[in-house]
Amino acid sequence: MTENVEIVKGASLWGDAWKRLLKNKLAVFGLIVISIMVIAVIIGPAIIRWTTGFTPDYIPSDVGSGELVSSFPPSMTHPMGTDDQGRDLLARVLQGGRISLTVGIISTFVSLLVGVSYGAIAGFLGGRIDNLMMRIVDIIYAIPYILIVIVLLSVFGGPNTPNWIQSLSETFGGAGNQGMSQIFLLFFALGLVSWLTMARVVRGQVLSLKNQEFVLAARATGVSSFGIIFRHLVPNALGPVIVYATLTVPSVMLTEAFLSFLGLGVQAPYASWGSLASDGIKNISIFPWQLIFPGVTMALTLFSLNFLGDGLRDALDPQTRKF
Amino acid sequence: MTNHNGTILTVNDLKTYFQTEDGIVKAVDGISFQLQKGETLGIVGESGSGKSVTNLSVMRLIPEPPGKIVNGDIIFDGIDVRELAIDEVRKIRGKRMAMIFQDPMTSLNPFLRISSQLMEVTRLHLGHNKKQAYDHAIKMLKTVGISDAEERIDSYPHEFSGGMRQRVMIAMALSCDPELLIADEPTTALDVTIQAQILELIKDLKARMGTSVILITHDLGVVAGMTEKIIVMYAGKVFEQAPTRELFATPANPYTKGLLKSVPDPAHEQGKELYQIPGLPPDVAHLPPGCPFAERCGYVQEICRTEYPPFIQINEDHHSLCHFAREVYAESVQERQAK
Amino acid sequence: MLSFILKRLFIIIPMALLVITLTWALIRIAPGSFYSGEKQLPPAIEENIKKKYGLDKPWYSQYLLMLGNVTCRTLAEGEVTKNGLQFSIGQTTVKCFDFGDSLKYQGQSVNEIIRRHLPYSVTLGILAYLLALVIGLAAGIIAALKQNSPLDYGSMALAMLGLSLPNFVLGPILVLVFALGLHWLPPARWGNLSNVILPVITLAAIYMAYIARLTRAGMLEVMRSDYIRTARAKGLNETTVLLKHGLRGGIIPVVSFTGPALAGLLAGTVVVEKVFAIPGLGNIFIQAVLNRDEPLILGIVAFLSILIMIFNLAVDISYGFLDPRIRYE
Amino acid sequence: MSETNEKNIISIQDLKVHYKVGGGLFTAAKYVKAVDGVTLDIEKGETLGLVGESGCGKSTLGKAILRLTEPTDGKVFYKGKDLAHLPQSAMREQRKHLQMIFQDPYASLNPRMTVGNIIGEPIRTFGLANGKSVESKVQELMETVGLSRRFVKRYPHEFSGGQRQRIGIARALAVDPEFIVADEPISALDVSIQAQIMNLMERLQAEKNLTYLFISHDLRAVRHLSDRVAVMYLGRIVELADGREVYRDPLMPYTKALISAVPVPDPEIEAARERIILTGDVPSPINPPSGCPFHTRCRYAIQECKEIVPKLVEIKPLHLAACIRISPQYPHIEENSKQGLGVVGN
Repeated sequence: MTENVEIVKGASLWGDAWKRLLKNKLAVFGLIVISIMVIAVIIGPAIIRWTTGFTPDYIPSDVGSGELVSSFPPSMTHPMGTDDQGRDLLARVLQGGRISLTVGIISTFVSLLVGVSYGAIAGFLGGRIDNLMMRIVDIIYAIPYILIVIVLLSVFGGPNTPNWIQSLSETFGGAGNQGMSQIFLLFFALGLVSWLTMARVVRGQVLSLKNQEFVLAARATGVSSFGIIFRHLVPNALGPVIVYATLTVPSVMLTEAFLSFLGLGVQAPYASWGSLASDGIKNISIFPWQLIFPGVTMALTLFSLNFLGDGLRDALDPQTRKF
Repeated sequence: MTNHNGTILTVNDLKTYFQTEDGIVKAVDGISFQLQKGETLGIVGESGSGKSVTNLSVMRLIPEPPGKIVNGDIIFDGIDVRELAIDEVRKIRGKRMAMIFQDPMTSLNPFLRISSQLMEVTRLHLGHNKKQAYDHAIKMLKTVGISDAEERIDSYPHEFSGGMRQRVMIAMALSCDPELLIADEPTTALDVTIQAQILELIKDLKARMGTSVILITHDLGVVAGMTEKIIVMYAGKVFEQAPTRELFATPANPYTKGLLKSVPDPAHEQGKELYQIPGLPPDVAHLPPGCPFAERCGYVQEICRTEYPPFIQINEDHHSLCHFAREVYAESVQERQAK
Repeated sequence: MLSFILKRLFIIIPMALLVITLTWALIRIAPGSFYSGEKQLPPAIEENIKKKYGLDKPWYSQYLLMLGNVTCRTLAEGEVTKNGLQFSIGQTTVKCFDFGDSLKYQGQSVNEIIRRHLPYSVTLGILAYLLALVIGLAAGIIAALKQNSPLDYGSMALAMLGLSLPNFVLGPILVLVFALGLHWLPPARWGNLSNVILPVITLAAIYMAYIARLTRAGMLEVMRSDYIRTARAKGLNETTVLLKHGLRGGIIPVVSFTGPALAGLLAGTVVVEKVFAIPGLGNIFIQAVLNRDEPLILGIVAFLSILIMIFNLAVDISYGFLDPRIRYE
Repeated sequence: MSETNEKNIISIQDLKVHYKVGGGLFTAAKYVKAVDGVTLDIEKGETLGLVGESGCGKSTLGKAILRLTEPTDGKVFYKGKDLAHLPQSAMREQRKHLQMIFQDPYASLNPRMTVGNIIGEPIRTFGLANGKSVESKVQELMETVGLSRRFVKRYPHEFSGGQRQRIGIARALAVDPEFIVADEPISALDVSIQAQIMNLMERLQAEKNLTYLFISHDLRAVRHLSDRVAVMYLGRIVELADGREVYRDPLMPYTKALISAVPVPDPEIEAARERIILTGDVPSPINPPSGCPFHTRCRYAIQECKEIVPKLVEIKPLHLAACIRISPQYPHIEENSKQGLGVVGN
């Protein structure tokens, strides 16, 4: 054999999983919907502003504040109708999507960063340290996590907002922007509790992986603990982690909606899908479009995310590989 | 040695295929054999050769989909099992033909007591009431050599060792005094000393009850002392079929010859290189057009790669799937005489 | 088994104390306090309030006092208290589990408030979980049995919808259809059985969906195992195979889901209580948090966390009954 | 039996591995005595076979030698250094010389790494080569074990069991070790592949002057590959001798039963021979029997067997066994019961 041999490229398990995912029609549907949704909320508000001049918090001058009913049903100018104040609902739904999706993404990011490392360290070290670390998680678990978020939001919200969140929100939303700092607080509070389950999932994975022979083999060939965690354990735990992450997004979005419903989440003039839907509920029998459009948009997104997560689970699960 | 008082099972040109991501896998592709009453048949083959699928097909236990019996007859004591409605098959399963599986650790239900798992068979098939079934279960456990059966019958499987669990499996299979017992790798998961116990037990029970047995294994040593005739399978096909003594003495197939030679012989001196069959078992989803063994065969000729080999009859009950079966046989006979 | 239960019950005590401590710390760390609200109080009045509630003492003695009240402490000579559990050992009187009076609802003790409002939430929660269990299990088993059939896809799509529809949207829609539209059921408030139906369905929807999916996945997993093949080889019919041999192993994931589900149910009742105007503990808690009603927050958090820990213990014990392999470990 | 003996590459002295199971606030801890006092020398260049049934501690012993399981007690000398008491960092340095081949070719390869990375990892870890030369060394190793170098970028799941085992062997060879523990390297493979792997191991031993500890429950394979054979039962070595000798004249009743239990692929022999069928199961290592661990299943057991823990002593030249009924060390065991063993045995 010569030195210049033709190297056969291998199909990695990720590549295989991707192929299987593409065969799953529902998962592909989910993937497409999510992609469209992400693109829409990124460029949508700018397009609407450019074509119609509407912004999510813009109250047109032709609807005076004195009028009792100022909500218009869907029409050519307002495809989703308007809200109580006469604001264009499409613009608000798109704007709300930015916040709802960001909440989901940030919390997932936190849970990936904190949860994965916390769980991997606990699982790898094992013994007393593992026991201690997991008891801490248990204790935080013991308080229903929604309660922690509520306490955090109400106790640290309003005038009590910590300075660093204040300054963070001012960087993004301009000076003295109270609504924006509430949103950042929401991000922070949700992120703070969203890693707990991820930590458990990863720890469980690492516990079962670290007794596998390939980890023993790595030790036998002299690989350091650092190398074992990052070259052997984490890449093999990534399957469940990715699946879990895609399922965290819908659950966190639901939590945000729930908090907005309680009046603890996003507040006017800002909007999220949750806050829009909960505003819509108040007038459900008179102005049903106020609930239907944000509600359907949110449900469709969650639906797609759930399907995508499910499809990923199937694609990454070796069980489905056998005939 | 064999009591030729009738045929219990006839399998004729059985084909069982599986639909997979890779395309159709012909797990069993045309196997035929006959089993006489009281006889023991050994089916030998490596993993994926189709030996287990053959017997799951006989029991109609192939998961469908993805599997399907696409061709062939399975005649059990005059009944065409393949044509039978599934409810009728259930009346035969566990009663007239029973099965023992490879892994006694996973084949017993971990959530149910041994007693309950034993009793449900006789209550279903023999119409026992609770008391009868319980007494029968104790009797069966004693038959398979569990001496303190009365105390242990209400245990859960995890409280038993592997060997004991396999005994329970055998007791369960023999509860209704079946005419046919299929033992699918019954000792592969067990230690050698326990394997010897279980094999001895099967031999003994067979002698006492006159059951016909199909013994599936990958270990040629296991079938040597247990069976009257042997089928060697490779890539879903029958490669060789012969009475046990004849197959070991004068194999007529290069694959069988290779298998026999590659087992280390303790009597030989250490250090001598072992005979090895080169290459790898074929991917059953993508079989070559000719002989599936051609790539690994020492006797290979051009014809083997292009033409599917014939199933050549050497003598009355000796068949071999090979273009050169007669030549290989003649060579074996010579070697035998040289010894 | 008994030692396991005792051990776990024993662990609940320090864990509950830790939860209480964390909650207390969280409230105290936050800037401001319950009396400050929006406006600045005159210093003299603030002094008085601080004295009345013992806020002028150093933080650790406040903490220890709180801890003593919440757990057990001996009463001083002549001290009378109306709350908590009291009993005498010889000369000394011991008082336990006293969370004090609510700051918002003047004159009402925390224990009394919890006692009054808890039954609503618990009734809702238990009914909803039972409903979710019955329908979820049935749907999951049927879907697993008829894998890849329209029945399977249909029930799983419905389950997915249940996971995607926020309950504060589902609730009003149900009210709109069944109460305001069809007039079959009352739209809100607590009363007889017909009042309970809509809130219970609203609360149960998401758990139904979870349970159905977990059951289906668990059953499919179990039905692949070797002992199911053994059961079939015995000639048992499919129903017996499924229910006698498959179900026990198949529903273990559902049992482990019960712990997190209960925590979620308690939070979920907040929404349902609000939508259907039911005077449960959920809304009291939200109000308490918004008002920074420290005794009430501590009382409810302590109570709920202990409840959840006991439920989790019950779940672990029931594992043992489901799976004999766990029992002896 | 001293650490300075030039002949021995590994010298094990009274090695014990006890695991704790259970034990908490209310339950007493139990100990699994997986390896319970093993003393053994492995000579340079030889293959020492280690046989025994599952749970007898043979794998644990192999792992304890390489410190993949922490020994509870005892010493393991390699070139004068006691591996059992080396600090972790120093032990990692020694792994250059001491390697392992694993049982399960499916579980022992990281499914997320390419073959090139799996074989290259130890080379990079010890800095034995860098950059391009790692790659060429990997390809060289692949060819050594009979794999095409074209597959260097493939993932383990694209290979069959036998090929995977070759990858595992290449990984072990990557650091040019002197001593390899082969832990059941063929038991997960198909019959026709077992011979291939055994031949490969023998060839590599000759080419690279390797020393093997070959662990297996397959007596035929052990006999074929090994110069000397050690038989293990419940954490102890009960017989040790030249491979041929163990087969021709097993001294221990257990070894006799073990040899007799192995089925021979020859119907004539099978029909003719009388098997020794052991009754009962291997006792639990949590609660091993008193005295000789084998006495519960031994047909020659006498009262003293329940009381005296037999030592492994030389019965014949270079043939050691642990049985009071044949050992000269126990003169108070009556003479006729000693002879009885030779007569009754097959």
